[in-house]
Amino acid sequence: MSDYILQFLISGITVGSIYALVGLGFTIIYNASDVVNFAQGEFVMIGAMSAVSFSIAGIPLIIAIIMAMMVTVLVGFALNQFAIKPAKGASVVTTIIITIGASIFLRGAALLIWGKDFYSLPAFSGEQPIHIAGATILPQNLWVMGISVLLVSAVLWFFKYTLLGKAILACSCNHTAAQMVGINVGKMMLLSYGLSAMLGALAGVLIVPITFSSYDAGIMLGLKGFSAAILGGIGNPIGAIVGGLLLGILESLGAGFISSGYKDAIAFAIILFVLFVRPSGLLGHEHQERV
Amino acid sequence: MNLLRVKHLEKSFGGVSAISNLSFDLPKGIVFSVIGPNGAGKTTLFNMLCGFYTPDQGSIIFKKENAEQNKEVIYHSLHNMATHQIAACGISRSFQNLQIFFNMTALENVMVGCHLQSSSRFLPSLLRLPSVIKEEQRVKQQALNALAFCHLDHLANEMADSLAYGDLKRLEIARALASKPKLLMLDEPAAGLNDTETQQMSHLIRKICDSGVTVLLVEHNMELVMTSSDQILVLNFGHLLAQGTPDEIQNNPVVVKAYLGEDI
Amino acid sequence: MSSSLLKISNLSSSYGPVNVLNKLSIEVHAGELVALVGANGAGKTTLLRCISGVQKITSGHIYFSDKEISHLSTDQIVSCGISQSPEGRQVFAPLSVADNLLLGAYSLRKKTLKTKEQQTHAIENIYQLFPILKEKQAHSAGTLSGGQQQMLAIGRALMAQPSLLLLDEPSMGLAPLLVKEIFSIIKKLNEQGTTVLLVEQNAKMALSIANRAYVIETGQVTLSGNADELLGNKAIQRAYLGHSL
Amino acid sequence: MKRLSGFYLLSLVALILPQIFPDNYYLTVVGVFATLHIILAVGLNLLMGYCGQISLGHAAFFGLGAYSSAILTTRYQLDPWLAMISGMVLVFIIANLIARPILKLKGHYLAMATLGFGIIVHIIFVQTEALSGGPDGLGDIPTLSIAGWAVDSDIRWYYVTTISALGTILLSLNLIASRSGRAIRAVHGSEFAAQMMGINSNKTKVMVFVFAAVLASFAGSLFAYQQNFVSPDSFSFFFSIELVTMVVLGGMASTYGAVFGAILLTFLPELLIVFEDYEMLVYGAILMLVMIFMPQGLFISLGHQLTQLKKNYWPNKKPAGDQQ
Amino acid sequence: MRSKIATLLSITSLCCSIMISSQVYAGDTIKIGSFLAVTGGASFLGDPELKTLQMYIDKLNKEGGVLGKKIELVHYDTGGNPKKAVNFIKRLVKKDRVDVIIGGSTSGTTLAVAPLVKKFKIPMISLAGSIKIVEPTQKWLFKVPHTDRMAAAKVFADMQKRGFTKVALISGSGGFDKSGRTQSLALASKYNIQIVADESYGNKDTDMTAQLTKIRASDAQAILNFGFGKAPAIVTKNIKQLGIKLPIYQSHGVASKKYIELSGDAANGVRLPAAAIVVANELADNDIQKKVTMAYKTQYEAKYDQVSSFGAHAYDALMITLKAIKQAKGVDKKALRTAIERTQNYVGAGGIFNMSADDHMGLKEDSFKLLEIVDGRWQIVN
Repeated sequence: MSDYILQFLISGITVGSIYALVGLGFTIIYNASDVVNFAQGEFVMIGAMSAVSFSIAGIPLIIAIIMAMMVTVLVGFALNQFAIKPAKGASVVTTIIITIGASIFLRGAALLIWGKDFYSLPAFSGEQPIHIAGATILPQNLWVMGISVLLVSAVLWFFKYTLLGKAILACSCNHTAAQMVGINVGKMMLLSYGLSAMLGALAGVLIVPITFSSYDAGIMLGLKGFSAAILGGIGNPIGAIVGGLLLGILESLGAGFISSGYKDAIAFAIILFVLFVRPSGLLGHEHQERV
Repeated sequence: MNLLRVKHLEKSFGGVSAISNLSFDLPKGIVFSVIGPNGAGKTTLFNMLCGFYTPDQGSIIFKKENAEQNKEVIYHSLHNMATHQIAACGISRSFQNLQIFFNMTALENVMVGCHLQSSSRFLPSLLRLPSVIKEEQRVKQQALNALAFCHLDHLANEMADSLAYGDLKRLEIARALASKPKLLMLDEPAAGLNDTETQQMSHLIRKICDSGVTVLLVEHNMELVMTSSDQILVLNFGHLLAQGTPDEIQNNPVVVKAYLGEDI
Repeated sequence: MSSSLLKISNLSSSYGPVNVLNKLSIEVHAGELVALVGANGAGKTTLLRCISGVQKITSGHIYFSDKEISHLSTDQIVSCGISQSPEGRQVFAPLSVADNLLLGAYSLRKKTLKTKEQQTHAIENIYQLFPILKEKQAHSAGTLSGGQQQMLAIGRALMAQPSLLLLDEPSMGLAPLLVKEIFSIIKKLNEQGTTVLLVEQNAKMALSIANRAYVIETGQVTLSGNADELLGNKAIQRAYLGHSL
Repeated sequence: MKRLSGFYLLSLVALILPQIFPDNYYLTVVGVFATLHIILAVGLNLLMGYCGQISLGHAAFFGLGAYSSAILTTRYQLDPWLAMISGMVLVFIIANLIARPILKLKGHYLAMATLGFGIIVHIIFVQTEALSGGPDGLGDIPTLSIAGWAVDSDIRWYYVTTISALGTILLSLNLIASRSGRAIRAVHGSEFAAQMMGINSNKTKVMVFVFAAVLASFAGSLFAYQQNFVSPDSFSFFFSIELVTMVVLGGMASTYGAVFGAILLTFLPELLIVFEDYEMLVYGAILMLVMIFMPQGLFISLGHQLTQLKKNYWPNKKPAGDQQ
Repeated sequence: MRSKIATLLSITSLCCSIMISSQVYAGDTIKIGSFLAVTGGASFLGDPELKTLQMYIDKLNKEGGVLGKKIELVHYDTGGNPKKAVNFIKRLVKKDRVDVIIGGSTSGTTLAVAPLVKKFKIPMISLAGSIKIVEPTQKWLFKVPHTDRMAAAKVFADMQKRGFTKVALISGSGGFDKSGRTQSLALASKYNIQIVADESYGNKDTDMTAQLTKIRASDAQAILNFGFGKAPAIVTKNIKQLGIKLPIYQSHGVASKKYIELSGDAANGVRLPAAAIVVANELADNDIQKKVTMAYKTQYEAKYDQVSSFGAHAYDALMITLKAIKQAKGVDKKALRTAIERTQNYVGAGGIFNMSADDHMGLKEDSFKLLEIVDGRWQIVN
């Protein structure tokens, strides 16, 4: 029984790490611009697909990954510049439709570029499973978890210890005051989109050896990442990570112990329940309205 | 004859006290102003009176029945009632930051104010039964009257978002009046108005009071407060600083100090 | 006229449908402490927001050191040497006190506050002015009391080493004792050479430390002169408490 | 009656068109979908456009209606009309149960909760194979008949769904111009001010939510009878998004806007077929461009432009006329 | 305000009427309609199917067409969505007035349009797998691919031969997967096999170890996975990751090179039933299907990438249709339908077809080959 649970946890944490990374991407953009970017999953897909393409073209893996990140960051910049910025001040629903439009557009573009096939990268360091206390894990899973931890730490470090990170945070908590200390808010927005896209791209590169990728792989990941961000409390980076891991573990335990067919339903039912009890997510702050 | 009674009211936000041990009586049929420097707790008091905030301590008692039935005076505690229930008791208000329904015409805004004065329900409305049509006409007339009372009848069919600021201020009052309140709370009705508009507002407040509605006023424009009020209550740091007629308040050294500060 | 550090002529601005400033003109000379007094809603805060470039102006001009800054963006204006402690403090609540101060010097990150040492030194200077902030440097700004937040907001504005400091209602919501402390610090800053434009509701207090003052009512200057002269002026009381009956 | 002049015109056009173009594919096949979408979009618009509460799970109620009809008629041989009403009652109950906790949420949290609800319902459709037929769907659903008149041809379906859609539009127009409708809009305009006017905002939101859900269930039943077949794919999260897009693209808080959006988004894919592989690209670009440049929605923005044009046109004309 | 709305509405209706184009009646071409899942989750079916149809129709037209008439292909992409399929059938019949229909790619889209096919009385050959399409037989509906029941039978027969009695089943949530699962559950006892675990996953899931952990804990002797797309590859990899040493069986849903490519080493030893086309090269020279499969393979691969069994279904459907047209000497729908029903001894890429009034598929179980993946290549198991 205990090795059951360990195995479920391993699988839950692997999947959850990805959700957390995507959720973190949502959070960064939300903080910078109050926009929930439904094209976040497309960043993951573009990152994965371009890494595969570069790799197939014979570019060494590590350089291919860096190039894929750069491509995705450019897409992030473009999204901010051409879709979000011109629509400044639009209502929540309108921005939701805009980002959904953007995600369909990007998916359409990916379809033209890469076709409908599935693509994969070789695992970074072989496929020989590692045994831990009756459970097994693939080296790539360790890569996913390890790099996720690294990335999350790097993002948290960036926000906590660099002036630039602090400046972005300052923008997210008070636009006016941030302007008044001389921060160029528009530039910070652009940076946030780039950062978020980069995170997505890395997530994509990490998982493509395990889960493969195709032009429409972003939908599900975007959806789960959004759920993670909301579950944790949107706007809180730690919340997104907690939400992502929790969602991954819930799915895996649900599949393991209750019913694999209903596992997504179980996960969403729990999210609903959490929201009913805590309307601003697990770690979110309740906003006091002013009249 | 008191309309509203506030007893030992307390409210704090995150450990910072906004209102502390506040008690006062609000007599019926007058214009009663609450003044005080910024952050004195005026808006917090308003928000508790209309149920947006729940007090930490104390009670707010509102006399529900008409004075004619004063054989037996029934007070209604507002404590812990939902805002719409409080509204149903006969309290209405305007807002410091405009809370106009910008997605409607001026007339429709005021017709919303008639919500409590009408009773058509969901299903009959869908089918627009004759009873609904009849009531619609009555409500429309009532709303037009309220608009006329506030000199807005010529703008009845304009969309609210195309109205001038001064008109919107009066539109809020017309909307509040349409619900036929016994107590009307006005939160900074003259803020952002020019001199002439402020004058008109002053007249309007008097007219409302003369029509039998008790007015509770929060206002920064002292000119307006001093000329329109019957009684003034001064708050400072959530405490009651003074209470009296405009004359008394203006010459109260404590009040003067609270407003102008003191020399170092 | 060339001696004026800040010159505002015929400035108008509106907030949504409301005209808040109406062809207002004021002037601040280098080294002065000028107070803007007036009742709530007179347009004082809007004026400061216009100077900082946060608020759009509808007409008029703002000159700083003889250079027109009306069309610059806020970060450019800050780089010119104007910094503001905004109304209601507006500290970055989740960030620590030290980070708030550090961000205050954001405009100097590529100039005089490039290195860690320079930054620490600048922050130490602020701590000398407000020792309580040093004690609380690791706390997040949101947990500070109102007075401490006010000091932090002023300190943050000072970090930009401005040639003109804009202070918006530094006494708002503070207990009398604290108000005195804050004002004495403002006085000290001015004596050390910082030009200050102070917006205050607490007229007596403001006038007692200012060199000159403008009384603002409904978006226009209704009275101006030396602070001492205005202090005894009945008109001020009238602006605040209405006409005597 | 002036209030309904647009409605009468619309009805006239809708009912005359098939006389001119009988048995036309776009009218009687795509048109039927458009009218079903109108019912859904008009209902959703009451909730989203007028009441300001987003729902990314509306397809669930559409599906519940469709499956109720499908299951009750095929597995339990219930009369189609009875099955339709049973579906609406079921949806009424479910919507009432979930509306209270869900509508306490705001903004993106509300979006998440409705989305989650939609996905859960969709999974149930897929998984309860014994009842729903699973992903393969459920076929051989009987068609409706109205007093012996079987609705068994495209043109007949066109009339049935068109009249249903017109009815829905009429209900929506009536509601909006009534006490309840004003309460709904007031909650959107300013929830607190609405409460201050004595409106129970929670109850109002629940009412609209339930009404929109029951309308969706009604449309779902029609859909099941018209297709004679249901499968979970038609009620996925993508369809919920499509419905939201109809409302927003057409123009929020306008019944005609929702109608316009529904028609447009039903025909758009038919027209974009010519783009083949580029279809998705073009569709996404259209969505983005419309929302960026006409955040009010096409119908309302175009309306403004028309009035502007008219304003520019008339002033020149009138003085000229006077001179003559 | 109101008149503005009125203006807008009239413009809308005007647009509608402009769109309503006049319809062309063409007497000198044969119109074949098709609706395939060229995009979406099932695009790996629809894409080669469409390519095959286009390629052969082009070729035929160059060679002079059929009965002296050119063939015109009218195709719509369903994206695998049944609602769209219903629409497209109506469009094909009413607007395009096609003579015969080939499609759809998935069972869901096929079953959705079945009532309409009956109503419109138009012959249609489906390219989808579910047994429900031809059982019970519907007058106008045919199909060419092997059924999921045949696949399950082929797999179980092999299991029985190897002496397995306890089998773990894992399947996806799509129509193909679910239908395969149902058939497997129904057939197992016939082969003395007990299903000891019955797990499922979402087709877009990225990890199935939780389900497989449960299977590992069961006393199964073999694992059968019914699914298509990328998920079976993930299942295969996950099985290896968990160190499960049980023999793996897949369905014909993964009979493509892509599966081997995605699964890598983990695919070695996996067995699955598949059409002869997949192993055309390996077929014995005297195999009756050798010629036709090699011809199709060469044709297809000259123009596109790797051949798959799905494109081959389209090939079979097209050839059966053309034969029937020739036999019926035209495109009279009734005659055409009867001709299709009388297809006998047609040697296709998928097997040898012998249709009849109560068999609208015409394939026997032996038309499936059992394959094993050895060193990343297909090998026929005898």
